[in-house]
Amino acid sequence: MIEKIFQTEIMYQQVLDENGNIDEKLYPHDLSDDKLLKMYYYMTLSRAFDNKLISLQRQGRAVTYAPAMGEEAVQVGAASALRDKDYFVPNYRQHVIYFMRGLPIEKYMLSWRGFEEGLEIPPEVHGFPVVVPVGSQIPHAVGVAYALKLRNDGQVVLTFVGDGATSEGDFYEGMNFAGVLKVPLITIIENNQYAISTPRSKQTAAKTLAQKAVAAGIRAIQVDGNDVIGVYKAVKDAIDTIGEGPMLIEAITYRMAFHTTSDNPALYRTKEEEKEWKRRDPIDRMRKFLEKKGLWDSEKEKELWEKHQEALNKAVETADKFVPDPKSMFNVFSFLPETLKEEMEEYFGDGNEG
Amino acid sequence: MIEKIFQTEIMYQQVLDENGNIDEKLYPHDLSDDKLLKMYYYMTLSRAFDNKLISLQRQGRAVTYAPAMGEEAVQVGAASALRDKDYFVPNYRQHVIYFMRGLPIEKYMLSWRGFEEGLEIPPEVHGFPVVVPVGSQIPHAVGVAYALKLRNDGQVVLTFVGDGATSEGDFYEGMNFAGVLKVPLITIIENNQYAISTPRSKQTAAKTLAQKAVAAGIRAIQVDGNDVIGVYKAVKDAIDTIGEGPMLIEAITYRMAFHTTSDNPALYRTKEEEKEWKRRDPIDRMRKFLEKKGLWDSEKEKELWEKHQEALNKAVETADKFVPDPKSMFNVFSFLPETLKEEMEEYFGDGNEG
Amino acid sequence: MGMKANMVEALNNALNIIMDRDERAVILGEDVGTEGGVFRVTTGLKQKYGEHRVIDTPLAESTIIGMSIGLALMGLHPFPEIQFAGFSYVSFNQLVSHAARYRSRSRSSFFLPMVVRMPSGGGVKALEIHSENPETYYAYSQGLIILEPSTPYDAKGLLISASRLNDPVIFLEPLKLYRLFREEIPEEPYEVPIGRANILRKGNEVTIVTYGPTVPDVLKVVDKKKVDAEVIDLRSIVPLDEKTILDSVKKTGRVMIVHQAPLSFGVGAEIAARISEKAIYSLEAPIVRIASPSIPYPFPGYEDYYIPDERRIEKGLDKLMSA
Amino acid sequence: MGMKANMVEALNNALNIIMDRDERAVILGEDVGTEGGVFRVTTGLKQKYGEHRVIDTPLAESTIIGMSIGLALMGLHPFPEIQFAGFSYVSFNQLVSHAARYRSRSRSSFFLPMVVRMPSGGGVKALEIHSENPETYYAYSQGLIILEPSTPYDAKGLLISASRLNDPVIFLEPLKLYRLFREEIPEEPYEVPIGRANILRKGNEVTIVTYGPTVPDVLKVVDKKKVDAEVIDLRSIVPLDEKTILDSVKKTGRVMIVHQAPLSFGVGAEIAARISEKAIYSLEAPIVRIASPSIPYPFPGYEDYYIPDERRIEKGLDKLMSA
Ligand SMILES: Cc1ncc(C[n+]2csc(CCOP(=O)(O)OP(=O)(O)O)c2C)c(N)n1
Ligand SMILES: Cc1ncc(C[n+]2csc(CCOP(=O)(O)OP(=O)(O)O)c2C)c(N)n1
Ligand SMILES: [Mg+2]
Ligand SMILES: [Mg+2]
Repeated sequence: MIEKIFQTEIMYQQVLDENGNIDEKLYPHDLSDDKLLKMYYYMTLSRAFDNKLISLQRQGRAVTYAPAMGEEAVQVGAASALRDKDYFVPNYRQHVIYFMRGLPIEKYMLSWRGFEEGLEIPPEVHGFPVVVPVGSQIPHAVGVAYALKLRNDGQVVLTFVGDGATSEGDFYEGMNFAGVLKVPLITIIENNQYAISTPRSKQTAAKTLAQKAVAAGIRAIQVDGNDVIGVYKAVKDAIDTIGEGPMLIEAITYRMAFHTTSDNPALYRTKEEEKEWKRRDPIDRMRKFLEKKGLWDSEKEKELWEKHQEALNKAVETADKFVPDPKSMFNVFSFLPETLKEEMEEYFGDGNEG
Repeated sequence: MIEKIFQTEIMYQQVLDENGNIDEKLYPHDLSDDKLLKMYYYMTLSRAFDNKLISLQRQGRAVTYAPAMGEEAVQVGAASALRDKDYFVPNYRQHVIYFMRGLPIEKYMLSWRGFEEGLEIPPEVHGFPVVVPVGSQIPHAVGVAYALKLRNDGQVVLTFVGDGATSEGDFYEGMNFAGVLKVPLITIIENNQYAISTPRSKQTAAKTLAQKAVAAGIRAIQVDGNDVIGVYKAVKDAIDTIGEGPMLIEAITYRMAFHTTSDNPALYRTKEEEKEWKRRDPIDRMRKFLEKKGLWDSEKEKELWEKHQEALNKAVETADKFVPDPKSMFNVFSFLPETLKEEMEEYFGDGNEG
Repeated sequence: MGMKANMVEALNNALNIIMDRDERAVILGEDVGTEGGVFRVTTGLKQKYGEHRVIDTPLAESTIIGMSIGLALMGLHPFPEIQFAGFSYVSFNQLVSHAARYRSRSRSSFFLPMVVRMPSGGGVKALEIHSENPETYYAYSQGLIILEPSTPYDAKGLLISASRLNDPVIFLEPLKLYRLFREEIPEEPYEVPIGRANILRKGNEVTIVTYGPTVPDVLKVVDKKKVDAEVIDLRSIVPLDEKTILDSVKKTGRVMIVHQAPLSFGVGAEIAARISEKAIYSLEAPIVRIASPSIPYPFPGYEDYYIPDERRIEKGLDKLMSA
Repeated sequence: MGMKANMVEALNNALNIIMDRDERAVILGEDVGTEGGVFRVTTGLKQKYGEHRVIDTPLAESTIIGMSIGLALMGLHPFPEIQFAGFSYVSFNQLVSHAARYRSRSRSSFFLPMVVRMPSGGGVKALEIHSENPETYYAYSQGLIILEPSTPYDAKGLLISASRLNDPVIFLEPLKLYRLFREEIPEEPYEVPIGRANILRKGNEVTIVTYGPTVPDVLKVVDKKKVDAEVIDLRSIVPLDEKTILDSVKKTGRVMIVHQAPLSFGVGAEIAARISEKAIYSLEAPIVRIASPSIPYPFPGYEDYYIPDERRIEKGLDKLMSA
């Protein structure tokens, strides 16, 4: 006897195409003009922040930095669907979401200047610190989502993971826990085609990354990640139906810049490929749409970038004033153990800087 | 735009049904009577070995032991499809495969009496030691398979993993590596419905465990794991088509005894459930088939068990003679570092046993 | 009110008190619910507090710890159980890269009240990887509290104290002592201070520092030999009660450190180092460490040759006293 | 024939020699192929030896190590690269439960020739978890060889020696020294002995034991202060060259241990313990350990406050010499 006992499929969705035209049937009509403009605002702020941080890093005024260039639609689209009551668990590349949820730029910026103080995130942001070991944030997100499930207030968690990080055990384990515990977790695979130099094709033989959800028995969809409206819709739909269980969303996008300021993409990818994706820049696409809708023009565009510049310059100015407090490093426990106190006193009592 | 970009399905296969009848269309006609009898021999040997070890453990003459009772069809069926040139990477429950591949019972038995010497496995066995941390053998199996791929001699690796262990990161990671490196690896999920007390339903929301292969983009099938012929066929088919890539086989079976001699199943499952599965005992089923085929009778049955008893008693006798050599514990590196030598000399020079 | 309890019962009692008192407390792990854990420490808790608060998880330690971190970030107080200390290695990254540094990473904006319980050490002839002594791994991680009781009384009191901390705690439960003996303990809640060693015997001739599974063996030797020894049971490995150790060494001039963990890079190394930095002028003899040899924990058949037993402790003491 | 090389170039040269000489050698890891590794240690090797022997793996350290174990079991000689030591925590179970004990588990029927390379330690203002000093974790594991060179010369020689062993080796490459300086090294193969410390300066007044990233700082201080110090560069953390240390301490009577790893439970603890057991009567002053504080490695902005610099080494030395 041989019989089929399981079957599944993965859908691909795009709402806003490369020319700025929308698919009317899929368009989420709850999107006000205001909200659209806000999306564009944050997408461009993200780009401006990247440029600022890259330039600071080049001047030795910031540490190694991981830009989000090209991935603004994934991040802004997804976070735009969140309500204040929801939570987000990032990796290290979703800078703009902190800003969207109220963490001041000058504060967050400190973390990329090398100071933990940049990750003093106020509770109302409903967001957590940057996570460096790839994939390891997913189990945290499961725990956060479980806590929300206990609260039973319809809240969700949005988390992000790279295409490369989907190869780590923690990713699979976390998806599996999410499925069996049925927690309100929405996971976005920010598939920017590379894990440093390693292309998506060397990461897995799976045709899509979305299908990794099948292993966990959870829902999944693949979306055009350069389509901010489509990403918004996918996350919004997931929130609206979260009672059905967690959702995995693969967003197809491209890391337009280097992996970090330490990386040299010329070693592993072609200029042609980069150009091809430049053509699909998510910001251009959204601007075209807004222009067609009569919501945008070159005047506004110019003003917007000036406004971003100004905000960023002010943030840098404030951040420049930050004075590190080496004693704060010893803030490891809820109390200061005797032996650690002694180490600290010896260290600072000896006339060390601090 | 919304379109289907991926679809897949999982098939379930059974060749020998609960009444000992076969599905002619699926029956692998390369199976000689001899081979069938050998399968039955090893299935019963496995059962006899379990009984012996459990009794030794109860007498304090063996350590905690994990019986294979009820899972003989999975193990014997799969290993029967292997050629001498192939390799196997077990977890801790596939005792009989060592015997099938030439490791003497009295030798292997030592490992369950608490001595590493039981895992001195001669190279020609093409098998590796028992692995305790669940799932952690899968990456090893990937490495072994990669080495075979480099040899390019058509060899395969057969590995085993429990239903519970499929929740561990190493399992997913290993499947994913196997897929993208396209190594000749056949993985059997020995789904015996429990991970100690935890039922399959609490392990994952996935409808089948076979579908975990979808995350890695590799082939998969689910089989009746109490059907030794079906398991044989699935592995044989996988070997014959290994050029198409690795294969994941979920074998549905039941752990008829306790998890280990330390476990008490009464805490977490019903007698009714146990009885229901007793009815599907893989050994009974195979015996019925052999009887129908005219290859077996009660006389032969009696002789066989006597033979097993004799072999096991002899093995115990030999194993009883084993004298532990505590100095061998210091066999940690290819050489004996000075400081370790000193530790050892101090230890034994002091008149310690050894 | 008192009750006679072995360590498993004492821990179970403590967990009942904690779960009763604080509804933020959540227990999770492999087989902790329906079965009550493979050692039965969580027996009855799922039945009493429900499957939302006593969670039978899938078999994946990294996510058991990682999920606990997420729970703690949300103000819950998770008590994950790792089935055997050796399986915590699978969750090492979550413990070391996250649990140990979430507070410092965020300058205390976030902190992790969580107690990771795990049976630790050998002595019961368990299978490979089931008898690990992981203390140095977690102590070296800087940012984890490491506790290990040696009696039912301490087990209960330390666990309750741990449940009051806003810090990640590695709570090592010596496998060997789970059911070794019963003693009278109060039924009511009580605390055993964290970071404070327990002087089990007062003495003037020699200091013996130990913790966890070797405590009863040390006491037996000391009592048998009638040596005037000060026996210190660490109870907390981090924070280390350096003062109690140094004060004793300054008084006795001789020190032996005993643990089941292997010699090299064991907890004894750090203790010896601190003495050699801060009390060296008091020492009248070389420091003696009695520990398992610097080799992997062997299979159970060789266990008796591996872990320090009364004989080895006695010989160490003789050597120290005659130096 | 000689060549001027920094440590990265010396390692690359060694890998070329190893890959040339032994076709069982295989390199695997994240970005090691096309890109040549994020630090370029494997530059050119994929192009030269092919993608079957220089494998760009998926991003999963546990399976990079686990797969290497499988390769080694089959007679190959894997050289896995972990991109930064901190990410080896994800592979901890494979290293500790398997790599460290496959030989003892099988009484040498199976053994694992493998060299796990990883950049280690900080000093270059890297992001969080990118500056870990993991040596105690692996040293405590009992069964792993732990090497850490401090010069391009030693890096090449130790790596070639490691490639001759039938044992699992953790090869720590101090990130800070990768490109700090160039020196003349032979182009030909040569070996640096494993388990043998290197006496960098002969001296009679004080012994300074160090390894890896702090070696240049120690030398600078010693040379500047013109103290008659014996400077010992461990090179091997396991096996430890105890004899060289003890001989020196017996001669000088004073010892300072310097490492970048945190103080508590660092390698210095084991060294101090061994001295306090075996050379205590030679000591004329308390042992001094100079190390990072017992806290997690901070973000790069605080790094300079954390790692021991020349000033702290100098102060430690002053304290030791005046005791
Ligand atoms: C566990 C772990 N291993 C290695 C690294 C080093 N590393 C940082 S980012 C990165 C690539 C991640 O790729 P991907 O997941 O696709 O995310 P992306 O950076 O492209 O957004 C690597 C290997 C890490 N941070 N964590
Ligand atoms: C990493 C790890 N965690 C926990 C354990 C303890 N343990 C041993 S077997 C087992 C259950 C395994 O269940 P499953 O994978 O279904 O295999 P089975 O024992 O049923 O054959 C557990 C939890 C272990 N051996 N390894
Ligand atoms: Mg990527
Ligand atoms: Mg099972």
